[in-house]
Parts: sequence; structure tokens; C-alpha cells
Amino acid sequence: MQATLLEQAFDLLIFGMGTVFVFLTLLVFAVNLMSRFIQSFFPEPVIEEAPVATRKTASDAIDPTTLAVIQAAIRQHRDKQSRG
Amino acid sequence: MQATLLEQAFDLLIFGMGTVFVFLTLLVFAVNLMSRFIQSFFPEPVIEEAPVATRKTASDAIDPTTLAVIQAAIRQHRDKQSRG
Amino acid sequence: MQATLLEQAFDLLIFGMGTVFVFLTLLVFAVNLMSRFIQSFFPEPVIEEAPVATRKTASDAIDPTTLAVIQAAIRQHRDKQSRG
Amino acid sequence: MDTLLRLWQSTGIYHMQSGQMIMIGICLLLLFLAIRKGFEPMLLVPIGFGGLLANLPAAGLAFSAIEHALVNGTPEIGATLAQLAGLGTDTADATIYKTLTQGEPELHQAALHTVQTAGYNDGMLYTFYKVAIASGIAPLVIFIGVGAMTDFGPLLANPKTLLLGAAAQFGIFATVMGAVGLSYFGMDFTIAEAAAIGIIGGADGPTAIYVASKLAPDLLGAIAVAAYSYMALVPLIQPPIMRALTTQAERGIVMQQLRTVSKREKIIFPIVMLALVGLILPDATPLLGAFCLGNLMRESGVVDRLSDTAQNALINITTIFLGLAVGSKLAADKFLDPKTLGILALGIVAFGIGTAAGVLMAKAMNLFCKHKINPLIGSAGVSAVPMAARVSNKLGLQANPQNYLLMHAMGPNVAGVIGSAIAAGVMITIVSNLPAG
Amino acid sequence: MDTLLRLWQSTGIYHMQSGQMIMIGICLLLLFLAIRKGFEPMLLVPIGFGGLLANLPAAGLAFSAIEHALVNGTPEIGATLAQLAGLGTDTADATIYKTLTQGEPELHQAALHTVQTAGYNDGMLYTFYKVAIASGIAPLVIFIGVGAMTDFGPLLANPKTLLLGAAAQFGIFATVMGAVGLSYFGMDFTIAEAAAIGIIGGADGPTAIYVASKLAPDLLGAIAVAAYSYMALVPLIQPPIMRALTTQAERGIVMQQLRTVSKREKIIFPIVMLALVGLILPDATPLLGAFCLGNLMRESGVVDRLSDTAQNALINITTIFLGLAVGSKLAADKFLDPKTLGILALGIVAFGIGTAAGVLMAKAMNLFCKHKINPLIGSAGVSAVPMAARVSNKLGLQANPQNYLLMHAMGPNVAGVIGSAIAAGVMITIVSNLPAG
Amino acid sequence: MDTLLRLWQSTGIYHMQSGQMIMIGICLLLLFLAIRKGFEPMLLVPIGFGGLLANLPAAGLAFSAIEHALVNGTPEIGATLAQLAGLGTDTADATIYKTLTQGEPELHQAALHTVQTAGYNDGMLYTFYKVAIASGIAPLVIFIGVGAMTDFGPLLANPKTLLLGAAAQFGIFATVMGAVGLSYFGMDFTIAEAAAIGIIGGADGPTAIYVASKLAPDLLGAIAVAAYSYMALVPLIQPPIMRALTTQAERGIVMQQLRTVSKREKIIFPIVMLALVGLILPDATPLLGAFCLGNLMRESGVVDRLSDTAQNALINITTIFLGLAVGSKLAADKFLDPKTLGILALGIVAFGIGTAAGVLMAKAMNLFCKHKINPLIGSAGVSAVPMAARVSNKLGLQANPQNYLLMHAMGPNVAGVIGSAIAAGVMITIVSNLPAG
Ligand code: NA
Ligand code: NA
Ligand code: NA
Repeated sequence: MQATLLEQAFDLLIFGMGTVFVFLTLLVFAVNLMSRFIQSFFPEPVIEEAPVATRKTASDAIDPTTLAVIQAAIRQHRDKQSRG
Repeated sequence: MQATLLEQAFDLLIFGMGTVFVFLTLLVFAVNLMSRFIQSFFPEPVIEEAPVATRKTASDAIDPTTLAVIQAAIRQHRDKQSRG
Repeated sequence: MQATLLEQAFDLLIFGMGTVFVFLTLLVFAVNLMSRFIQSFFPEPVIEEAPVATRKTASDAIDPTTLAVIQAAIRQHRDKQSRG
Repeated sequence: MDTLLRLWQSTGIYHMQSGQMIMIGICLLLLFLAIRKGFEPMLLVPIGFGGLLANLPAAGLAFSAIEHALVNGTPEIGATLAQLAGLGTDTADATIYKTLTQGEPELHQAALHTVQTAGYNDGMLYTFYKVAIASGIAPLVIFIGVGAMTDFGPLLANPKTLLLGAAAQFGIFATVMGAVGLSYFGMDFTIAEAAAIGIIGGADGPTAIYVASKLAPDLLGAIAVAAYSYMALVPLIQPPIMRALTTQAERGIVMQQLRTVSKREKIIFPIVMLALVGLILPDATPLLGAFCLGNLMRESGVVDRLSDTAQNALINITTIFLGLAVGSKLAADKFLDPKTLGILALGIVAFGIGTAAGVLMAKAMNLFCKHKINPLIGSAGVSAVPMAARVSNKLGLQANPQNYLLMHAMGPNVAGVIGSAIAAGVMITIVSNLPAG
Repeated sequence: MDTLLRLWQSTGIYHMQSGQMIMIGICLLLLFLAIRKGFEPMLLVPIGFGGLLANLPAAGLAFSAIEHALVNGTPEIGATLAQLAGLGTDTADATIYKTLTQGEPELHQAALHTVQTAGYNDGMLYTFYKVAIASGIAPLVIFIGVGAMTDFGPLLANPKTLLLGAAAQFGIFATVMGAVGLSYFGMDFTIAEAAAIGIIGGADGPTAIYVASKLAPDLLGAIAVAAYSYMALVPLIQPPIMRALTTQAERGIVMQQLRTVSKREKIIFPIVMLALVGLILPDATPLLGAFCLGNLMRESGVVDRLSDTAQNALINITTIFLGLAVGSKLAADKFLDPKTLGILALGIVAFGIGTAAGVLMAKAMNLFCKHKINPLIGSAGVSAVPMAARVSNKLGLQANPQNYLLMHAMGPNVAGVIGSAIAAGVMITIVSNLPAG
Repeated sequence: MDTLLRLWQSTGIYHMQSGQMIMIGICLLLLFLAIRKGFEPMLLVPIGFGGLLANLPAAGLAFSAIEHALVNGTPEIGATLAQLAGLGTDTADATIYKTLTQGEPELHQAALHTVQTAGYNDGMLYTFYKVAIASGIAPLVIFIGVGAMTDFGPLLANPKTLLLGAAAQFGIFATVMGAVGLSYFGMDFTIAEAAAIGIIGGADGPTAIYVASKLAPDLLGAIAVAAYSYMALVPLIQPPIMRALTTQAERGIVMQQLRTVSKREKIIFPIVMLALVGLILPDATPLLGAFCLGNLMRESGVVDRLSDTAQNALINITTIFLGLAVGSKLAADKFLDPKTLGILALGIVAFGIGTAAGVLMAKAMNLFCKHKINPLIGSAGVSAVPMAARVSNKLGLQANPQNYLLMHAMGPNVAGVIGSAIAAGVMITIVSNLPAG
């Protein structure tokens, strides 16, 4: 009984790690394939990243106080309404 | 069998369109009645519309950049909190 | 039958009010205990209250128009997205 | 041609009953009060609208599949169900329904299977009621949100005001006596019903709905409506009582400035309270547990996003469905009953007695405490947050333009919420242990 | 070693079937259209993704526990269930499933107990479908949100445009005829299925899903996909028809300025509409009741936080699960059926006819009304809010650069939503009263 | 008078047991760690509070109606149920409960009917557990939100870091061996329990809860607590191991700048991943399917309002109820068991082994790759997003003040989430196919 339990655990170890590695290795290949495919067929400048970029810079841009005010505004906007 | 099926479909067509028209015609009358009633008993200046109006103008007023900043702020306000 | 009903109601009154008072009196003692304990072991300046304070002042600080703009922005931010 | 007949027989006009007409009128009144007069609109708009839907003839939105089949179904399905119940076809729908649903589970199963295969489903409002109220979940979720909105600071700064919240609960239990008393006027309330009616005096919506759903589901509609309506009427109900029981001098009492309460105290308080509830009154743990959870999320300061959601998206969503579910209990057959008048009458009495008890308690405490309490804040003990506290403040300012009582009144005000939750727990405990009265 | 075998036998590749391959392709196409071409992405992203999940082999995400055990389970469990159903082991899974689930409730119970003890559970998407769609709740919740987003101002300013919304529903019923007609080409639709297909012409997603879930659940996937795809294609489908049926002069008609509508009218309208629906067509009360509730919350102005939640958190959450649930009906065995082609063909016809009917109605009304209507706004009567109204506006500007029709077109546009909800109610009423065709 | 007695017998003090005292202490400790020390407060606050509620005596908030009646009910109901189960009145509650609920469905039905008519209902937390976890829904919904918060950019820019996420899962399976090993010290774990314990090494909360709910519900409380506590302890657990296994030189390695990843790649990636999961490991599709859906909603850019809701209202609401539901498994009888100590011990080992495996894998890869990897990012492969990545960054800066590893570490970090979801799928597949060990 203990024996089989150990065997089962060992099976789990072998096949578990096996599957994890097989899967993620395949994923690596798939991703490389995808990226190469996309970059060759749809060569893109950094434009795509633009929105994200702007978003980031934007959120960095505003100084804490502005942010505080805005958040306070949002909170006030919420608190304004009476208890549900 | 096919016959009855066709009949049924025809019934649907007649009574369906019938009901739709009857209902919406009644609704037209009801709305006219309501509006006339309200306008005569509670004559109102355009004030009522004011809130909506201001809302609109307000949202048009703020220029995209302000909006961007604010949205960024909101997003930052959200992102600040760690993953649930 | 009516009698028992009255008795039951009377029981409710006595034991109900009794429990309510017992509970809240105990709570008064517990709170006093807690507060004295905390104040003696963790004497704190008003700092703790600061966040709340700032929050309040902040939300008072921003004038209605700013608030309007911001709320409009939030609304616009929402309305932008088409009906779900 | 007979399609036209079927169509006509399926119209609402064809099924319209006078009771439904009256209820629709009542619901329109509720909507008017909510929208035009600002009577607790958050709840009374969904409740009133739910009531409208529940009383639309033939729609059966507030009916279970079986009830819908019985009341609005074809004669065939009606006969089948009557037969299944072993009753004559001419038996009243209500009787058949009772037999089918309150007997053996197998019978219920069979009836369910019959009507579902015949294409009858639970009405929209019935589903909402089952999920939101019968499960007991919605009032608890509301309480999580309310807890997240509650600041116990004023109460912690002056704990003895908790006793005002205790005294004001007298309104609840006095009303129970009153309800039983009414039975001498031929209005037979069981002890469970009397208890459920009394909770109106708690002046706390979710608590009232929670108790009513457990002790007297059929009265839930009337009880919820009474509770929320009278909460909205607090500014009219309380002042005369408060004036009658206090002297100008008492109303002018200026209370000492409240100390600032440390974050630490605010964080530990909900846990202390929960522990106490757990030790003394297990049946009150769902309500107060939810309340404490919300408050802990608020004060801990480490889970602001959860606290924000509990105060907004979560409580709003729940409120919509809770309101509609309560509305489903405004069906004519349940609401149009002399009992409802009794409930409305008792409810306002409960508010009055609670108010008086709070004020008198404050005066009594002044005989012992050195820091005098302004008796006007006693009335805030009925809860009805934050309306009652504002009333206290208003009267205080009338008596003395420099006398701001709002913060002082918030203590008994939230204490009142705790008090009525405790009262709810006691009543559930005692009543559920009684042999059916 | 046999662990490896079991592992291999549990892979998707091992179970992959051609039908699933095709469906996955179709779902990827839907995602492409939604993301790249902007086809109603709010719904088609979740639907398309749900479709992908539903067709992943061996995962059984769209299966009930019993179906999952039958299709993807071990031979042992399959045999047990076949025996339970009193059928041979070689019987088709579908047959066994039908026997087990549509027979006596006891049999269903037993099968459920068997598979659960064997460790099979309902698939994720199946659960979503049961909770969101089979219960009928999700489309209603969406309608609450849509109601809270809808401004009836333009419609109230010019009520007769309601008739345009009525005329456009002709597309629905003509399509029912068409569906029945197809049965001459060997495509046997029942009357219920024909009605469900017709509703595509309503150009309103939630309504289509609601009707399909009640009248023809198996076709729901195809119907929802057709409805949303064609709603996205409105800018391509409508213009040619609109041009063909109108003269340059007619398209140039400038309509009189709309009056401003008072808040009071906007508040009372949803109640008036609900009353009318209740009196005439009870089966339309769930959809229109939800719609009116949302709109009342919006216009009453006293429950903004509820209205905001209904327009955002609530509708978004519901949309995600509604979409996934619809996707569960894109399983190969249900979608890859000649009927689907029929549905797609009929759907676009429905849109065309509805558009034409709306335009022609407008022209007809111009024969009687003194304030001329620009027939271009008639096409907006199919609903497809706000796309159809924008189309009317665009063509109007082409005909006359000063002619802004958007506001005028919003009237028939929302009228179209009401119209198709009414049509939905009628069809459910009539069909559910028919002897199964 | 006997009302007073009943009242006393219904108090918590009367029913208090030592086990509950201890558990309450443990839950207070959890709350302290969450609030004061910032241990994953989002989860540990609701979990800790849920634990408190679950251990309040006599309240039975974590009990089903039947269990509640057995444990806290009157002697009468206890006797009735024992009789129903065909057992003596003196039988242990647990035995009676097992007999009633795990036997024939009819028996369960009957017991349910008995207790409900006697007025016993499912406890609040029990309901939450049933709806949120037993259904398997809550962890999946959380994963939708997590997916919507995840940026796969860094991973796509350097895909080979996926292998680090694979290696780190060794902690999971090594721990399974460890759990089995403990059975030599008299701690008998079944293979299912061992697997559930191992998943702690995945350092991913929702995954751990999902697996535990499927393989070992009784251990769920301990497993979830261990998982979240150790995730919070990552900054203490990992650094020594990382330092021990790397040289100053290795830690100083500066990795090449990551390329910017196109929107298109980000949109297609979740679909590619889903396809691969579907083909290889169907049992991992619920978790990774939800994850991919959330990420697709995020990256597609056309459903921002759905993505926002998934990241906020939806995930927050779900987190509150998930936490409370997990707390329901902190009931004394389930948690106070030597096994729990074993679980806690194994859990930290799992984290350690996973960390080491990740680091060593990175060093191994450096033997083959021309672009050297800084082994410090290997430890991020255990997931524990974003804590583990921050740890890598911190140690990197200590070794070389110009060496910012955060972005590089995010790759293996999210890869770790995928890796443990895969591991979860494998274990569920294998274990559920095994004859019960
Ligand atoms: Na109260
Ligand atoms: Na329409
Ligand atoms: Na992991």
C-alpha cells in the first residue's frame, strides 16, 4: 500500500514535471514562431506601444497633489450619495 | 402538417404585427396624453433640461489632455492597489 | 392560548431588553478597557487621524467647478464605451 | 380565430383583479414618495417598482412555477395539479399550492416536474426573492457595505452613548406587546409575526428584512415598506416627541468636545464587538459579523479596494435586487390584509416609543454622569442613520445656535444599528425555540 | 507506463474531432471580426472566446456532468449510465443523455448521483449558461442597464416615430414565414424554432437571446451570433436598401427642431409604458419591465448610484458571463448543422425587410402628417442602437450637408427596442399556447 | 424562567470548546499579519475574518443545515436524524452526518426536509463556500481578473524565460513526494491530499484553492493559509537560497534590453496559449482559459469597460466571498489536526525547492544561451506575482546598483503562474484517474 502510494507520487513527479516542461517548451517554440511570423508579415514601428506608453507617462506626469485632489474628488463623488 | 405549420406562421405574422402596431399606437396616444397633461398642469421652462445640458457642455469643455490626465489618474488610482 | 401568547410576548420584552442592555453594557466596558489599554500601551499623537483629515480637507479643497469637470470626465470616460 | 381568443385571454386586462389595481396604486404612491419627496429612494424605488411588476395581472412575476401554473395556467394544468394534490378541481389555488409544496418532498418534486414540462417557470421576482432574501444573503451583503461606510469614531470617543442605542430598542419590544394586544381586536398575530412587526422599531431596513424573512415571510412586504417609510418620516415623527420630553435648558446642553480616536482602536473595535456577539448571542452573528467585516475592511486601511467595492458596486447591485425581491411581497393577496393596517399603525408607534425611550434614557444617565449628555441625542438611538442624528442636530441648533450635536449624535445612531441587530438575534433565538404560538 | 497512456488518452489531440476544428476556426473568425473590425466587441469577444472553450476537445466545459461523463468519461461510467437508462452500451451518447435527463425526475437524480460520485462535474460554461441564460436572468439584467443608458427624450418629443419602430418589426414576422418556407427545402424548423429565428430581425441582442433560450435553446448560439454580427453589419446592409426606396428629395427633407422634453415626462414615461405592457402583453413584462426599471432609475435622478452601477459594474459583469454562456452553445454538434446556414441567410433577410418596412412606413406617414418625416430615419426602427441611427444621419448628410438626423433617428431607434420586445412577447405567448407544431 | 435557561443554553459561552478558542487565536494572528505586517491582506483579511466567524460557537455559520442541526440543534432533532440514519442516538455527529449525506440521494433529501421543516438553514459561510468554491467558479473569476491585470510583454520579449517558470514547479512535485514521505511518520496523506499539498509550491492562491477544492476539500483551509502566508514571506524565504546558489559575478549579470512587443503579438498570445492547453491538457483549460480570456479582454483594447470591471468590481467582489469561503474551512475540527503542521512544514519546503530549481535552471540555461540570464530572475519562476520579481530586482541591485532586473523577472514570474496552472491540471488528471490511493 505504502509502496503503491510512493509509486503514484513518483509517477506524479515524473509525468507532472514532464508535462510542465513539454508544455512550456512547446509554448516557447509557439511564441517564437508567432513573433517571427508577425514581425515578418506585419513589421511594426513602436506605434503599437504608443497608447500604453502615453498611459504610463500620463500617470507619471500628474504630480501627487493633483492625484490626491482627483482621488478626493472621486471619493467625494461617491460619498455624496446617501447610504444604500 | 406543413399546412398547419404555414398556418401557424401566418397567425404569428398577423397577430404579431397586429399586437405590435396596436401596442405602439396606444403608446403614441398615451404619450401624447401624458405630455399634454403635464405641459398644461406643470408648465415648465427649460430648467429641467439644465442638468443634462451642463453635463454635456461640461464633458465637452474639458480638453483631451485634461481628460487623459484624469483617466490616467483614475487608472493609476486603481493600479496602485496590488492584485486581489 | 391568548394568555400564553401574552406571556410569550412578555418574555420577549423582558429577556429581549435584558439581553440588549447586558450586551451593550458589556460592550461599553469592553470599549473602555480597550481604549485605556491602547492609549496606555500605544500612546499616539493625532497622526493616526491624519489620513482621514487630509482626505476631508482635500475633498473640501477642490472647488465645485473642478469637481464638475472631473465628474464630467469620469462620466465621459464611461459614456465613451458603446452600450454593452 | 381562436388564436385571437387565446391572445385576448392572455392579456392583462382579461385577468385584472381589483386587488391588483389597488396595489398598483399603492406602489405608484411609494414611487411618488421616493422620487418626489425623497423617501429613502435607494430602496423605495426598487421596492415600489418591484411591487408594480408583482401586481401586473397574468404575468406572475412574483410566482413560483407551480403557483404561476395554478393561478395563470390553463384549466388543464390546474386540474392535473389538483389531482396530483389529491384535491378536487374546484379547490382554491392557495390550498392546492400549500398541499403540493408543504407536504412530502416527493410530491413537491412531482409537481415541479409537471409544471416545468408544461413550460411554466419561476417568475423573475420570485427568483430574485429566493436568491437574495430567502437565502438570507442580501441583507448580510448590505450590512457588509454599511459596515464599510460606518465610522465608529464618535461612538468610541464616548462609549456610554451605546446605552442610548440600547434604550431606543424598547420601541421594538413594546411593539411586540402591542401586536399581541391587537389580537384582542381580532387581528391574530402569532408570536413570530408580532416579533417581526416589532423589528420595524429598529429603524434599520436590512435588519427588518432579515428578521421578517426568517419569522414572517408573508408580512415582509408590509414590514419593509413600513420600516423604510417611517425612516424617511423620522424628521416629522421625532421632533414633537423630543420637544415634549425635554426642557429648553436640557436641549441647550453643550456637550464636551469628543477626543480623537486612534486608528488602532477603530481597527480592534469590530473584532471586540464580534467576539462579544459570538459569546453571547450566536443568532446575531450573521448580521453583526457582516457589519464588523465591512468595518474592519474600512478601518484596516490595507484593503481599500475591497472596502470601496463593498461601499459601491457590491451594495448597489445588492440593493437593486433586494428592493425588487421585497417588491415581490407586495402582491395583493399578501399585502391587502387588515393586518397590514395593524402593521403600519404599530410601526409608527414603535418609532415613537423608541424615540421617547432614547431621550428618557439620556435624561436618566444625566443623573449619574458628570459629563452631561444632551437628551436630544438620545432619539438618535433608534438608528435610522444618519437621519435621526441630523434631527438631533437640528433641534440642538434651534435651542442654542452654537450647539452642534451631529457628531455626538452619531454615537447613539450607530449604537442603534448594533442594538437592533442584537434585538433581532434575541427574537430569532427565543421565537425559534418556542412551540409555535 | 499506463499512467503515460492515460495521460495521452486524456490529451485533447487524442479526442479532437473535425467538427471541433471547424468550430474553433469559426470562433477565431468571430474574434477577428470583433477585435480587428470592431463587430460588437462587447459581446462577440466573450462569445467567440466562449466558443473556443466550448470546442476544446475532452475538456467538456460546455457539458453537464452527465453529458461530460458520457462523452469524455471512461467506458465504465458510460456503460453504467447506458444500463441506468435501460439502453445498450452501443447506444449513441445523445440518446442515452436524452433518456436520462428528459424522463422521470428520479432517473435524472440517479444519473446525477452516479456521475458525481464518479467525480464528474458540470463544465464551467454549462454552469454559466444555467445561471445566466437558462434562468432567464442575464438578458433581463442587461436590459436594466440598457434602460439606464437610454434617453427617451427624442422619442417623447416626437411620439409618432414609435410607429416606425413598429413597422420595422415586420422583418421579424416575415422571417418566420421564411423559416417555415425553408421547410420545403427539407430544413425542418418547428414553429418555435421559426419564431426564435425571426427575432434576429429585432436587431436587439438581449431580446434575441431571451427568446431563443425560451423557444429554441439549441439554436441559441447561431441566433445570437447572427443577431450581433448583422447588428455590426448594419452600416453595410441598410444604405443600399434605404437609397433604393427613397428619392434624393425625400432624403433631403429637413425635420422640424425637436422640443425639449421635461424631466417630469421622462420620469412618468417608463411607468406609462409598463402599465400598457402589463395590460396588453404579460409575456413581455420581464423584458420591458427590466427596461423601464433601468430607465426610471436613470430619470428619477434620486438613485444615481444605482443607475451608475446598472450602467457599469452590473451590465459589464453580466455581459462577460452572458457572452461566455452563449459561447457554450457554439459546440460543434449544435452549431455545425445545415440549419445554421438557413439561420444566417434568414437573419440578413430579416434585417433587410425590417429596414425596408421602416422606410416605407415613414413614406406612408408622410401622406398624412403635416410635419414631414425624413424616410431615412425609418430604417432606424430596426433598433441596433445606436448604429442604425448613425446610418440614418450619415445618409441624411450625404443628401443635404445641413441635415442632421441623428436626434430624430434616436426616436425610432429606441422605439425599435420596444417594438422587438413586444414582438418577443407575442411570439412567446402564441407559440407556448400552440400544440407543439 | 425556562426562557432564561434556553437563552443561556443558546449562548456561545455555553457551547464554547477549546478547539474553537485556539482557532480564534490563530485567526486573530492571521488578521494581525495581514493588517500590521501586510501579509497578502486582500485575501488574508477575509480569510482570517471568515475563520473567526466559522469558529464562533453555536452559530454554525460554516455548517450545512444538517450539520448545524446535528451539532448545535436540540436533542430531539439529533435523535430524529440518528434514527433516520439508522444509527444509535449516541453515535458521533460526524458519523451520522456522513451516513446521511454520502449515502443514497433519497436519504440526503429526507434529512434535508427534516431539518428545514425544523427551521435549520445552511450557515452563511457554508453558502458562500458552496456557491464560490465548491462550484469551482470563484477561483476562475479571480483568474479572469488576474489575466486582465497581467502584461505578457516581458515574457513575449524573452520567451525562453518560460522555462524558468517550468523549473520552479519542481517545488510542487517534490513536495508531493515529501507529503507521501511523511506517511512514514504516521501522517497518512492519500495521493490526492499529497497532490493538493504540493500545489502550495505553485505560490499561486487561486490555483491552490482550485486544486484543493477538487482533490482535498478538508485540507483547503490549511493549504490556502499556507499558500498565502508563504507568498507574503517570499522576501524572507527566497534571498538566502538565491544567494547560496549564485556567485557575486552571476548576480551582477546585466541582461540585454528587452525589445518592445507589438500589440498584435500580445493579442494573439493568449489564443496561442489556450490552443496549446486545449490540445495537451484539457483539465487545465478552466484555469488557463479564464486567464487567457482576461488577458485577451485587456490586450484586445476593444472591450476596455469589460477589462476594467474584471480588474476591479468583479475581482474585488469575488475576493471578498472567496476569502470568507476559505475561512469556513478554518473550523477547528478540520484545521486542528497534526496534518496541518505537516502541511505548513511541507509548504515552506515547496517554496524553497521551487526557488532553488528556478535559479539552477537559469544557471543551466546560461551554459547554452549566448544572451546570459541573470540567475536571480530564476527564483521569480515560482510566481507569487509580483513579490518574487521584486525580490529578484532587489538582490540584483545589491549586486550591481545599475542592474534593474524587474522587467526581466516579470517574464518568469508570469510564466510561473502558467506553470503551476499546468501542474494543477496534470495532478487533477492523473489523480482523478487513479484508483483511490
Ligand atoms: Na435600531
Ligand atoms: Na428592434
Ligand atoms: Na507558480
